[in-house]
Amino acid sequence: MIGTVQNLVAGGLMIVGSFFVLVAAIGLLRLPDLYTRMHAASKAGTLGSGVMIIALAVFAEDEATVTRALAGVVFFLLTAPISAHLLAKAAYAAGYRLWRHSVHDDMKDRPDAG
Amino acid sequence: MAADTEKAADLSQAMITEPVALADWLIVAPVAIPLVFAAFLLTVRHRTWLHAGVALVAFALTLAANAGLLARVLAEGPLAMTMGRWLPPFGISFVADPLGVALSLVGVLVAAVCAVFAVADIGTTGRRYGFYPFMLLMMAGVSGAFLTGDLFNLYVWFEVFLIASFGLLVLGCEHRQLDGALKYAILNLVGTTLFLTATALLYGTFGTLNMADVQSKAAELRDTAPLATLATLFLFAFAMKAAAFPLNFWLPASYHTPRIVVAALFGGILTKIGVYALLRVLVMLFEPERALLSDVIAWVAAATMVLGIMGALAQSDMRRVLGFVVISGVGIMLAGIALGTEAGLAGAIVYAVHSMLAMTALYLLAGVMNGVGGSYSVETLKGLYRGHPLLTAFALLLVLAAAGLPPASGLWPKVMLVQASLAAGAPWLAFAILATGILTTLALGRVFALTFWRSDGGDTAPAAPAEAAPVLRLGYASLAALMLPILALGLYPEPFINVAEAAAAVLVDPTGYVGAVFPERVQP
Amino acid sequence: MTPYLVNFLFAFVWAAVTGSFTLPNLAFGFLMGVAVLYLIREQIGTLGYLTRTWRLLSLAVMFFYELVLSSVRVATLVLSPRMDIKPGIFAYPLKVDRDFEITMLANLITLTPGTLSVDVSEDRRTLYIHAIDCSDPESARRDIADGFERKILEAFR
Amino acid sequence: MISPEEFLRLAELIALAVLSLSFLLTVIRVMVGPSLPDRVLGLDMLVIIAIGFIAVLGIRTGFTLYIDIAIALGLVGFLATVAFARFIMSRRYEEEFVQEDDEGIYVDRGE
Amino acid sequence: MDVVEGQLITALILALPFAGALVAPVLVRWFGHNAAWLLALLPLAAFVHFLGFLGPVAAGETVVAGYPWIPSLGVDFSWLIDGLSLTFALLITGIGTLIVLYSGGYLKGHPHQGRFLSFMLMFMGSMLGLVVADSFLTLFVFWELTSITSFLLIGFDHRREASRRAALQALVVTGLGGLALLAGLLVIRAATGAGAMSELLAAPDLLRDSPLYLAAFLLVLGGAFTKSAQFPFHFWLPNAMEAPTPVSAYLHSATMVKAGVYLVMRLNPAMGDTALWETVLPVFGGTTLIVGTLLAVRQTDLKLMLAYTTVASLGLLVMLTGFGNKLAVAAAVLYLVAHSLFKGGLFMVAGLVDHESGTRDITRLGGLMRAMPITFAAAVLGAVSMGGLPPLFGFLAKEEMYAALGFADGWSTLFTIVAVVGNALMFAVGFAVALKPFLGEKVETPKHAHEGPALMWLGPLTLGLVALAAALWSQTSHRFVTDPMTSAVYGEPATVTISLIPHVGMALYLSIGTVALGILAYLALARGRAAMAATLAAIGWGPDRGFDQAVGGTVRLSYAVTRVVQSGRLDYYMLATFAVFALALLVPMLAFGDLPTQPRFPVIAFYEWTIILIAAFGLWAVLRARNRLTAIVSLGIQGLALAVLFMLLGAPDLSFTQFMVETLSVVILALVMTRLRLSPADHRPTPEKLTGMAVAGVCGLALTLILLRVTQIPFDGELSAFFAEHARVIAHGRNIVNVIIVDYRALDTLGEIAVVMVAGLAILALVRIRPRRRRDAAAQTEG
Amino acid sequence: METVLSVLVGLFFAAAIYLMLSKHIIRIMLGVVLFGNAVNLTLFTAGRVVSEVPPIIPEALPVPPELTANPLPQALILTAIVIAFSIFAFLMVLTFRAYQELGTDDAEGMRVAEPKDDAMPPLGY
Amino acid sequence: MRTVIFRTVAPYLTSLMLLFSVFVLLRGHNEPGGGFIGGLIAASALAIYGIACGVAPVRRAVYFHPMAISGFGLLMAALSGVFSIFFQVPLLTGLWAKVSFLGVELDLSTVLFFDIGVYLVVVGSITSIALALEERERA
Ligand code: NA
Ligand code: NA
Repeated sequence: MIGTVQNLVAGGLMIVGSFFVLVAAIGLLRLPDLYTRMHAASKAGTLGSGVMIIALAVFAEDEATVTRALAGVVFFLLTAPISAHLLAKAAYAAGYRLWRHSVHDDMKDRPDAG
Repeated sequence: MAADTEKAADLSQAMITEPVALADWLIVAPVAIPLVFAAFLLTVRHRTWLHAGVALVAFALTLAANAGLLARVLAEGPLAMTMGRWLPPFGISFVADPLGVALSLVGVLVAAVCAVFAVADIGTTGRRYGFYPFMLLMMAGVSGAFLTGDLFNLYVWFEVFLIASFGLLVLGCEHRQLDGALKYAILNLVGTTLFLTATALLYGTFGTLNMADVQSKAAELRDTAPLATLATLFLFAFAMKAAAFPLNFWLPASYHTPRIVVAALFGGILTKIGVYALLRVLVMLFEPERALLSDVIAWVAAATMVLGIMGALAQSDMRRVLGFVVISGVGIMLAGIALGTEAGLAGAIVYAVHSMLAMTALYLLAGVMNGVGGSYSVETLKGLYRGHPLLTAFALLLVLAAAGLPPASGLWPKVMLVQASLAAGAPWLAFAILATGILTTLALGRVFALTFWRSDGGDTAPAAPAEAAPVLRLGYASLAALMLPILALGLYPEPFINVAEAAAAVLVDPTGYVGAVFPERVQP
Repeated sequence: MTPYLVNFLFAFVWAAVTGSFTLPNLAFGFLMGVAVLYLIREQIGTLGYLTRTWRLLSLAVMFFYELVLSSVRVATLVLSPRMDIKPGIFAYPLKVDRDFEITMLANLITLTPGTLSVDVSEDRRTLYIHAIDCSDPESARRDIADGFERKILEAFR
Repeated sequence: MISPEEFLRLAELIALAVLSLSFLLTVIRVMVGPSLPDRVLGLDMLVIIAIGFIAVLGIRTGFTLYIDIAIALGLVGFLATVAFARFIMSRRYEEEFVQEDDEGIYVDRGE
Repeated sequence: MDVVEGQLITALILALPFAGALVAPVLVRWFGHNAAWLLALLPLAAFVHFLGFLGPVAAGETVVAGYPWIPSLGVDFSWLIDGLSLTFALLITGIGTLIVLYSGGYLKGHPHQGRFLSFMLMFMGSMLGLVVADSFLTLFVFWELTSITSFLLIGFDHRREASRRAALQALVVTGLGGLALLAGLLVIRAATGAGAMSELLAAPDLLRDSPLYLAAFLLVLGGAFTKSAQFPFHFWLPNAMEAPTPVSAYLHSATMVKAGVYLVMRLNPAMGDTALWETVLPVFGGTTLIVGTLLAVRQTDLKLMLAYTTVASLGLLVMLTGFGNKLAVAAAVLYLVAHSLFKGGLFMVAGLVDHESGTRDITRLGGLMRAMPITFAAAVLGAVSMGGLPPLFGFLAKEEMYAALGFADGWSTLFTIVAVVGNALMFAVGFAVALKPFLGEKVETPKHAHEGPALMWLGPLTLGLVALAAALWSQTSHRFVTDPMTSAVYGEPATVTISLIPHVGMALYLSIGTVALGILAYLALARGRAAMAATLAAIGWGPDRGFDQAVGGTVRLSYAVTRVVQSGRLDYYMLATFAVFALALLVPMLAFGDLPTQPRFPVIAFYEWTIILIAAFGLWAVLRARNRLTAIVSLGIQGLALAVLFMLLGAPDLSFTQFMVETLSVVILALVMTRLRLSPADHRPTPEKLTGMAVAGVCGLALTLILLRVTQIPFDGELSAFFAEHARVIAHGRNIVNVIIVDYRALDTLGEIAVVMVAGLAILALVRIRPRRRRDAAAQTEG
Repeated sequence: METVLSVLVGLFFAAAIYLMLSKHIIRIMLGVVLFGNAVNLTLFTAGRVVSEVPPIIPEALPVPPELTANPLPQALILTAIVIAFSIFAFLMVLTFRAYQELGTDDAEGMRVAEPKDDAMPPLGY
Repeated sequence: MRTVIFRTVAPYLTSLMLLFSVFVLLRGHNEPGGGFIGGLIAASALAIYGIACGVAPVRRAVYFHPMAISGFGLLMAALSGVFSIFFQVPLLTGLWAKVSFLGVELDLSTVLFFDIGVYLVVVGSITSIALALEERERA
């Protein structure tokens, strides 16, 4: 009985997770510039992989795996925004201009721009 | 879970149950001692004053272990130790046979001499950045390569001494060093990687990596497996290690760039490992395939020796001259492998011993010459005879050794190889060996005449520069230490030849080798 | 933080006493610790850490909700045949001033709908945020100030 | 109606198919670029997809211990991105960036 | 080989000169030039020892004895003492004694006299060893040692370039011959199974009948002709006159140059008596005789005049030995002994003149007779013997020679004429050397000449007197020296009967003719010299210049070849390496039929295809990357794909590691490149790219094929089955891969971490150590 | 599977070798990485792909219940990967230092140890 | 790198990763992991720390020179192999002992020490490389 529920939940989570990953991949391909693409990768992507890890946790029998899966998810949530931030900061500093249809750029004339 | 009784039964199925005598540890001592000492030195890296002493103790112990091992092997035949008690071929076996142990012994001797020389040549910076650990680990790798009975393990030891040699090569970071090291590193990487590729294919074919196992299984696989191609691959990989033409580019590109003591170490030892591997793998494991390839090997040998010595003739930097002389010697050893007869192999082995001793001594000689003359260039060095008669005597003996003239070490292996070539119906190979000898006489004789004899205009003995004093003192000591075996091999080669013949006998008929690893397989 | 430590100590004592260091047993020990510490709350001061834990939990819940929401939004955006977006970077004046809080805020912003922390100014007073829809920066600033930033201030002050 | 086990198998296959597709799409981004940060982002995304892949494989083979690999992958993926960010930051306005400017992405601020 | 062990005394005697060489510098430091008196005792002792063999040898005995040296090569330190080697041994030790004394006087006060005497004694030991050696290889060793010691002696005055050149030239030429000799001796061994002269001579026909005879013949003569300065290898000998005169007297007239003759004589019983032998030897010998004498005429330097006549005499010896009949052999033997005595003496005289007057130029010498009467006497004795006049030993030689050649047929007539002309010219040159400096007007010389020290005139005078005595008591000298030696050379017992009482006959007429011709030549010597000079100038080239050209050419060729082969460019090295690799794989696969059979189309899951596809994409991405940064990022694709692939195929550990390592590689690439300014992507010309593609493509294809081939044979999974069976039960680990790493094959891992550690250390060294040049520059700017 | 992997191995080798044949050291380094991977894949393939089950014994059993993937090549590859990585790291830093000191990173410029204008040795004695 | 966000998180990330690395090391004998991977993770952790906060804090944190740690690791691995000399068994034979600690049965073995040696070597060397490179960057 428990096995049945586990299977169903795990399967569902897998499909949902992979869907989000696909969305992120499509976004990565379709969105116009680095910064917008980052939105796709750091949100949909992180969620997608996180969900799939949870799927694995659901499927797993022992609690150690579950704990580790949760720890892993937390870890992803901790690192994903930082890498996005670092990459965006670096790209901006390196002179990566916003998409030409962008509407606003407060950073252009920041006082400490280097 | 398996019951305890089952476990007990399993143990004898999986493991060697006889206890290992302390004396058997001699088999791994040449690897274990330098490894442990190197690791220890690294933990006290900043206490550079300790390094030389500790390293010398390590070398002394290793030398003693090697000597003891050789004595045992000569008395009892090949010995084996399989690591972790696992039955061979499941654990990694070390097999000490006369070939491996003899080369290991000479290698360590040469390295020990270099370690002594280095006391004067390598300063605090060099020590802090690992000169002695590099050297010890290189020797651990070299001895491991000589002693291991497992092909993949051989690869690992190749890499160990290779990376250690990288470290030694760049120590100092001079421009030439960096350039030379880059070429050396990349080309050698290609060599070892292709060796690994060959090993992978061998594993795919045999399902084993143990050399004795491969040896016993080769006969039945010969019809179904692509052993000829496999053997060619090994030939390629090891020829590259040995710096055989046309795979020798890395050697002249780099050997003249590092500190001279490093060059001496390399010139003495490294190429010989390639030769050793050819002997071990091509001759012992794939004899029929070697026979198929013998013409190719012979041509490679001839080209290597002649083009090598021609390269030496074309140089004016002594270190570069010596680099090419090393290559030329490789060609001569390959001739023995091409012949494949017991006599030819024994000749190649004695030549390897000679080459290890003489090439190291020649490089060290160049170092001392630089110490007193301030240059490595044949164009500018002159008049060394005037102030340094003993050095001149060493130099002359070494020139004779390299040229294969009496009373030094080069003569007998050359005689053996010429004789073996004639006996095997390859007179042209004998001709190539002899022609190389005369070209070597010309090349090194010219260097000798120019550097020692040519007048520098002075009359009285010149005072050596003060900073050269320790280099000189240790240089003379190191040269003298090498001169003893060089002269011994020249004047009384019998013991050397006996060992080489014993070594060649194992290669030609590896029953003893296989029996050391698998006693049950050779029961009558 | 001392009560936390005591609590963990209790958990280990529990595990040692029961002779089992398994995770459930430790967790059970922790809960037992909460219970016994609750009994002596007057001697050791307030049990503020429990409140804070609760607030943190609520921050986390809010965050997960926003994360899912943002992912769905990205999905719809990405999968829509015509992408009609007005991206841009706006500056956000920070109220929080501790490194730890700034970091947390920035990370939460990154993980939530349509916004991405690009940089913090040298003086740590301004956060630069890239938004997929930057047509109205003012309302975006308001959303952050009333949402995550307030929650963070509640949880950690 | 399919059994939960069959559903799980099916879900696995679907997930693998979707992930495979994502993989390919992301590879295109890495290859197309156009700029270094774009490629790095693509690589980061590849790591994310690989994590998903591993999770599915863990379920498929029953070896849930694969989860540790997924975690480690997250760790090192992060490291790679950090390194690249650091690299991009320290190499502003250099020729390779200007070179890539065929789509008008970069301003020529240096000159 | 059975060696009679024993005769320790002979062994010690053979070692005696080497011992002397060791102590010579010390003795000279202690006693100055008088050390020569002490050192001369060594060769004297040896001489006396060998005198003891005269009786037994004359009685027909051959002494073969010695000790095993290198049994595994069949080499003994053994000696063969018969008439031939005994005569040589006596000449070497006897003249050696005198030469040591002479050297004491000649180099009196020279700072390196000890060194010189040491070299001389070393040479003496080598030469002695050479002539008595029985084992082929022992003979060869001593042969080479004579070349080496001669190198040292010629280069004794090493500060002059001419000396260095001459020394090296001699070493190379005689070394070349030595190697030919080695090959020749080994061929003889292969042909006959004999490893020693005594064995070969015991069955002399084996070699003559062997198919290897020609090879052995050419190789042995290569050795003999170079050593004995036969045309066209004669050029090194006159150049060797750069050496101090004692060397010229000893090595380059009396002993070393005769080694080749010795060899020819020694092998005559086994190799002679063939058409080849009896054609080649006389032709080369005769040519050398004529060329040598003609060139001698050209010279004005006393030593050079003597040197060229030595060349001529050596030619004469070879000619006679090869002529084939017993009388010719006897003549050769007589002439050899005579020549050693008179030429050694004349050289010493030339040295004395040089030593006393400061010049050796015959045109600047004259009237020294009054000042140097003893020297003059010695010179006359030498010249008389050289000119073949009675009552000296040279006369006997010449008579025997003419008796042997005669006019039997065209062939012998030819060589009779050659001998007459040669002898006449030698007569002229010999007397020119002996008379011109002493007779006539006193000419002003650089040094004021007076009689030399006893140490120096003792030698030439003694040699002259010995030559006189040997001729006067010719019965005795024949019995003890000439007969045994002739027997040894001829291979059959022989008796020489010639004495100072001439038989009236053809030989006497030829002798008289020779003397008459010689006197004419002596009188016309100045004109002849001019004519020869003009002729040589017209020819303009000789083997001596040829040697320089050969050396220079070899160096130039080597230089050119090496520049091509070792071009200094990494890309070229790599291309060559991989091209060879492609061949090394493909050729044997095709040649030995190691190709795979046609594989079936693989059935694998779609996601596996995807990953493989992505790996391939990754490769393509790296290759097509327009700049290196793109390439580095693209590198991540294949790494990741490979990691996932390993995961799919049941290798989680591998996948784990691959992920980590691949990422760290990319990190290192990125970290390291932060400061590099990179030029835009690879711009190779298209042909180079195509070559690269071809080589890479062939390598890839070949590896695919061989891997397919290997995987098509059934696999032996014994190892892995064992690992799986015992991993948990015995090694207490459930992860079999890890158990292999830390237990079954822990040694690999030990090596592996050693590599990791060394890499870390080496990188530290690379990063931290600054090159000295830059540090120096920095220090300078700071200071 | 072995067939596909064999082809992939060929592609890896070809790509690696092509890269290593270029003049720029960085490209050579990329080739080195691919080269290592190619060999690892060779080793893996040579050990045959018999099963996709990882060679890990379940907690409850003394031996693997079914055929697992061949563990030995995996262990060997692990060793090889580590070694290749160490050497690669060294090479990379060496390249960097060579570039710093020599000011170039292509084969044509790196001619310090074997200079182009190498003179012939003296022909005299 | 000059960014508050990263610098704030990095130390925590580092300690988390170090913890994880030890975990991976210890369970390597039974499940994927082991000394090498553990060591790489630990080195990555220190590298992240170094990139975020500078080299000096890392050097202070690890106290010993990384190469000394590496050397110690090799020494430990080698000695755990040589240890078997006392038991009349060949080099690198796994020797096991059950040790009771706080009522917990611990399997101590030379194999474990060997793996810890591997871990230390990798941590030491890779950290040394990363720090050396990073230091040059900042110099
Ligand atoms: Na490698
Ligand atoms: Na390993």
